[in-house]
Amino acid sequence: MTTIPYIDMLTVMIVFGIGLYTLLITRNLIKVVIALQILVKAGMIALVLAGRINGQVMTGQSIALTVIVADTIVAVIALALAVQVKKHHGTVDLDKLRNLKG
Amino acid sequence: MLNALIAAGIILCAIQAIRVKKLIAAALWLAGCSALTALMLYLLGAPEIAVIELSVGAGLVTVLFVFAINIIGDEAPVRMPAIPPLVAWLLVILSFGTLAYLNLPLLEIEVPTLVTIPMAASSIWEDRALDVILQIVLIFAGVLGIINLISDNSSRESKA
Amino acid sequence: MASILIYLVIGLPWIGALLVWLAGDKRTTVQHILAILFSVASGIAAVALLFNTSSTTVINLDAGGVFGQFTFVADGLAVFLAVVATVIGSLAVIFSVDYMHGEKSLGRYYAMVLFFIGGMAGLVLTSNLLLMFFFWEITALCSYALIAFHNDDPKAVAGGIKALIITQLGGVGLLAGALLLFSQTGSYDFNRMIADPGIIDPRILSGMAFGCLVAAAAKSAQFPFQTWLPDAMEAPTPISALIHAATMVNAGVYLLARFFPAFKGVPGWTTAVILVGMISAILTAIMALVANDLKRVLAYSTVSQLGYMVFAIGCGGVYASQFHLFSHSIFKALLFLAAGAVIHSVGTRDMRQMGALGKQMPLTRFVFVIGSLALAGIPVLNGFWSKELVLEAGLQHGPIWAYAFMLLSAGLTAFYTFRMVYMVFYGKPSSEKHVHDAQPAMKVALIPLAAGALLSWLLAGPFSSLLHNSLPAHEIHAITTTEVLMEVLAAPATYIALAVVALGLIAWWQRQHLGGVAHAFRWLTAAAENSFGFEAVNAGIVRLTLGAAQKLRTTQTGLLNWNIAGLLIAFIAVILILVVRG
Amino acid sequence: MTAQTALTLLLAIPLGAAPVIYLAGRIALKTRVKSGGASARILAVLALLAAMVPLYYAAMHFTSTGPLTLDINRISLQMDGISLLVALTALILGLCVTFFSTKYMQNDEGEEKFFALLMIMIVGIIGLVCATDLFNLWVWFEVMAVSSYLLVAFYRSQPDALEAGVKYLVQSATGSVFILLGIALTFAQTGVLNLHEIRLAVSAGGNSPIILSASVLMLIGFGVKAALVPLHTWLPDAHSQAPSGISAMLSGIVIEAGLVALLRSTGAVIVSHTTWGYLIMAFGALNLLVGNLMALRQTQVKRMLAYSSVSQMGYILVGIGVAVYTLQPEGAAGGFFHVITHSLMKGAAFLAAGALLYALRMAHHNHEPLTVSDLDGASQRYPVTAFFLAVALLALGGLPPLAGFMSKWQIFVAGFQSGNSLAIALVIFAAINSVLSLGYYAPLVNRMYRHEPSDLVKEGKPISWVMVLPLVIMTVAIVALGIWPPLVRWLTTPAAMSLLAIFGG
Repeated sequence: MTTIPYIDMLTVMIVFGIGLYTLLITRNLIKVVIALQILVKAGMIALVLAGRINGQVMTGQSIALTVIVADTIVAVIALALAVQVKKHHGTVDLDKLRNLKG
Repeated sequence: MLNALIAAGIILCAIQAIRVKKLIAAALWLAGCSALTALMLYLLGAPEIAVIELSVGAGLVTVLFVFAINIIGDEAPVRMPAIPPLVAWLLVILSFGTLAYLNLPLLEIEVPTLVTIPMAASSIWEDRALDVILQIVLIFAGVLGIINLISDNSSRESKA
Repeated sequence: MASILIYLVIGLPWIGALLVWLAGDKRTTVQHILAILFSVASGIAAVALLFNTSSTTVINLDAGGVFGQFTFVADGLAVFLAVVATVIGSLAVIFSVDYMHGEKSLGRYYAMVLFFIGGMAGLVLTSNLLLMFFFWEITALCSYALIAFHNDDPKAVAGGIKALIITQLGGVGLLAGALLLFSQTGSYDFNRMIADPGIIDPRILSGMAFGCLVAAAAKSAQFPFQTWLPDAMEAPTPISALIHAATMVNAGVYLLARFFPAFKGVPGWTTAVILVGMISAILTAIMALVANDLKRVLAYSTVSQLGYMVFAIGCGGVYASQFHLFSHSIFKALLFLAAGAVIHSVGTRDMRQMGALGKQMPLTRFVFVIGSLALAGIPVLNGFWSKELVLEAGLQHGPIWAYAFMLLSAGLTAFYTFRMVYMVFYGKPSSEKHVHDAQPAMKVALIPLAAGALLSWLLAGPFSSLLHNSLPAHEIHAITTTEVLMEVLAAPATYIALAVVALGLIAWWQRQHLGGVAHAFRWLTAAAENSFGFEAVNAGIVRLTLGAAQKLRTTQTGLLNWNIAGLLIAFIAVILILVVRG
Repeated sequence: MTAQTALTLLLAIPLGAAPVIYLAGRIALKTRVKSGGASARILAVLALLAAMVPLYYAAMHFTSTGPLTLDINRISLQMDGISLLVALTALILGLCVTFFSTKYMQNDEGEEKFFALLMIMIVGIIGLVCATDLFNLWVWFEVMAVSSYLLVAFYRSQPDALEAGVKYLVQSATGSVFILLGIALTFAQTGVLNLHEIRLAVSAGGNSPIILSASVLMLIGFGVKAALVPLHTWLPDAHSQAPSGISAMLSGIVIEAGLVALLRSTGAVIVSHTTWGYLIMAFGALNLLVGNLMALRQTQVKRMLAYSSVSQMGYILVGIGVAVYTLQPEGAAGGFFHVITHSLMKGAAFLAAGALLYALRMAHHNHEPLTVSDLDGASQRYPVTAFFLAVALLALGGLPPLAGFMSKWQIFVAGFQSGNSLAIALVIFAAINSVLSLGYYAPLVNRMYRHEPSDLVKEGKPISWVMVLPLVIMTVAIVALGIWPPLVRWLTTPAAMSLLAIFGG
């Protein structure tokens, strides 16, 4: 079982990187929300893995549950905001969503 | 071996979720990513959380995404990314290169084999009861906000 | 007794400020009366304090912790300046009754003036450097608010903000001084340091000394911070008289005089002080030669005269500098108030549009001429005695080249003073407008000041014993008035100076025949009209800051992706720093 | 009242009030269409007033016996100096804001949701500063964040408010994932989540790269909320677009709560406090410079105030950085004093600007931002509000004897006493920045005292006493703290001690 940290830790890092790259590169608000979800997946795996590494699986699990709840709510709010943005700006393109600057 | 496969699957799904042009497809790839994550969590010895992730992450969230995308509609994909991809690559590689490098020692830790899988419920309710209470608060706050965000604006004008 | 009087001197104007403000702008008569009452009462308290001077701490409030003990000392230097602030303050308030008649938001005006008077008294009476800094800032704030009093006028607003920012920048020097004092001695009481400068590390002491010099130069509009004072002339004229001639600008000189015993041993400090005073005196005297705005001429001459005081301190003549400060407060307040009466009745500050006003305003002309003679250093007015003392100190203890420059500016002073008097009161009339002489309340303020300019030198003896008795560290000798007079009259410096002054007068008389000389110095007058480039430097700094601010705004792209990029950049930077440092 | 009951009630009263406020508002709306929000408003004010009682008892317990702990199974909440200070500030500011908003939000649809969310935000802040468990800290942080996302985007029909909300949410959510990863790494390395136990484990384990990366992750994650430059980019948008009461809350206490979370979490995992002190001071310098320069050219009042929050955060960071570096309490006491004064000054500034915005624009159903030139001659029509705004601005500019100067002074003294030449240079830099900030505060004050009012001012609606009362309270506090700073020493000294305890001093 010693290979678990290798693979899982690597997954966490790569998935995190993918999520951040998306946040930097995408111009679509929905994609941004998807990227946030991907980031959270990485965080969740990392937390459960951490619990597993030091033998406290239960703590890791209960933490991950809270994370799921919290980030689902954030995702839902983000989506609701995106819907409103579409309604009032007519687009979800981030490049058009920059009235506030300077 | 199974671990490696699942890991590859998660990464593939994540890449696909950001690469595909159609938003609906992206949401579905995200669901796939979520499902595989659930599987990985199961293998890590967290079956309850895997089930919840499957139902919430792969199920509920995907449904919401589909809903939202339906309302918003697919926009024509824009070719020009907002900031130069080279800069983006550089930033990501630099940040996570250093992070991964710093965390190399983590890989040498021996992970104990799981003998029995204890029931999560006791731990969740007894040890971290405060977190659970706060989940309710979070849900309440979220619901309030969403009601406010999606409720129709027209009533305001009539009142004013 | 002294403690009650100190509370009264500082507290009465502040209470008055509050009451005037509460009275509201609809009851202007009440506002006038309240303002006069409280300022005069405070003046009386200050005069009473003259008979209760001592060098010991009379009030001690414990603010605790890093705020130290709020201490007040009523020594000679402090009380004398408090008297100047409150008495001239009362006269300015009385003058304002006519001058500000019918102005809008009178409440704001009087409240700020009274707040200033209290603040200025506090500034000189406290012996806690932190508290001094508070009062220092209060006076700056009031000065700013009053310069920008007519704040529909963009020039007034700009002048106010300029004054505020420059004096605040100087304030950083005082702040650093206070912080250094506290971190060295654990207390803000500077009297301990003055009594024994050895308790402070010499390097720290040198930091404090130069910090205080920066603060003093900014407050007293000395080189290289002199640019704010001419622009501050947008203030109502009683304010120019009170704040920008007689009181607040003296705070810098006061600071240097106060700390002289502690800092005189710091290498290079006295030379720096002499240089600052000398350059200010000569540069602004030249600028006064070419200015056409009556108040600006007076402002330049204020900077120049303050330069004399700073110079005197650099030469060790604390008594001379304070005595000149005393004379200057009187004659310059007189000049400003008289100029205010002229401006009030003519409606312009441009001297080219005045001329031959003397016939219509005999009283104003009379007092203005007295003030001018004092400014020019003509015997036997108060300015003569004090300026001679300054020059004598310069000749005895200062470098000879500095003395030469000071002499030259004494000549220039005589020149521009007569030019000013001539342009305003004599010569050809340039407008047909009917003008009226000073109004009753204005007269009430002008006449005592004129009397003061004529006679205040008689107080030279009591003044020296006042300083001598309560300022042991300053080593000021108590001498009688006669001794002072004899000393001045016996000194060769006096006759040299008088000769130079006479030369200045002759130059003015013969100005038509000096065309060639004027032509030769054309470049100098051109440079003087451009204020020797200091305005350009100021403007450059402002433009640079604003330009940087404008450039920086592009970093706030408003694009979410860049915001996230900022997050990553910070992450990389911090992690690299930590990895490198280990 | 025992300590435990007091702490429980302190959290439970506003928390329980939230659904009640919402339901009462809805029911009233269903039955009496006109005054839907009235019951919600009154309940919100009452709930916060009621929460003052347990806070009073908690403070009594704290001053007599020291930190009080509330155990909920394995997680415990602890009220130490920092939490007492922040909780008190949050409640007072919250009360002022709630009272102010009863008028400001009147007739806005969704008023009951506004007040319910505000209650949750306040609870989130109090819980956040009391948390002793690393993960629990994150959950409280999310509670505060989620409620604030929605409050920022409360004017959902305003495109700009939505834009601000989106940016705030995405940046903050990204930050919170950073924190999660940091927590995971810490947990993997130490096997415990209690902050104190983590600290013990870390100091026993020495300098581990994993812990180092965890500390940076948490610094960046919480730093987003604490508006460290360059993570501050959400702040000017969110603070300027939120309803004014919320702007006051965000500037006055939310970013400071973020800072407390940052200090608590990183304090447990860092090894070298000197490096960390330098780092915090460096962020302080950046915040000062960027915040001031950016504010200099702003034309919108609320946006300018938002940037000034960035620079004011710099002073707090300088104070705390010095304390972390030297492990001496003075700097932290100054920093926490500035937390209090900043919440009063910036709260008053935002509320006064909000009152003017309401009178000049919103009462005319106009949601355009208030620009600097709109305030020309505001003192003619609104002498009281303009005066309070002027006092708040001058206090922010650091003019004695107002509160802002006193807290800055305490920070400066600590910097000089540290004897470190870098810290001394930083203090001088901060003092010069303070002067620079007058370059944007003073013109605004000037404009309000012009003789010729702008057209907008002439047509302005009167300002209700409900909006003025909180301003009176805050202004009195600003002046009182300026004249007699020792008034809050009983709060700042224990807070500084608690900070040193966090960093192992």
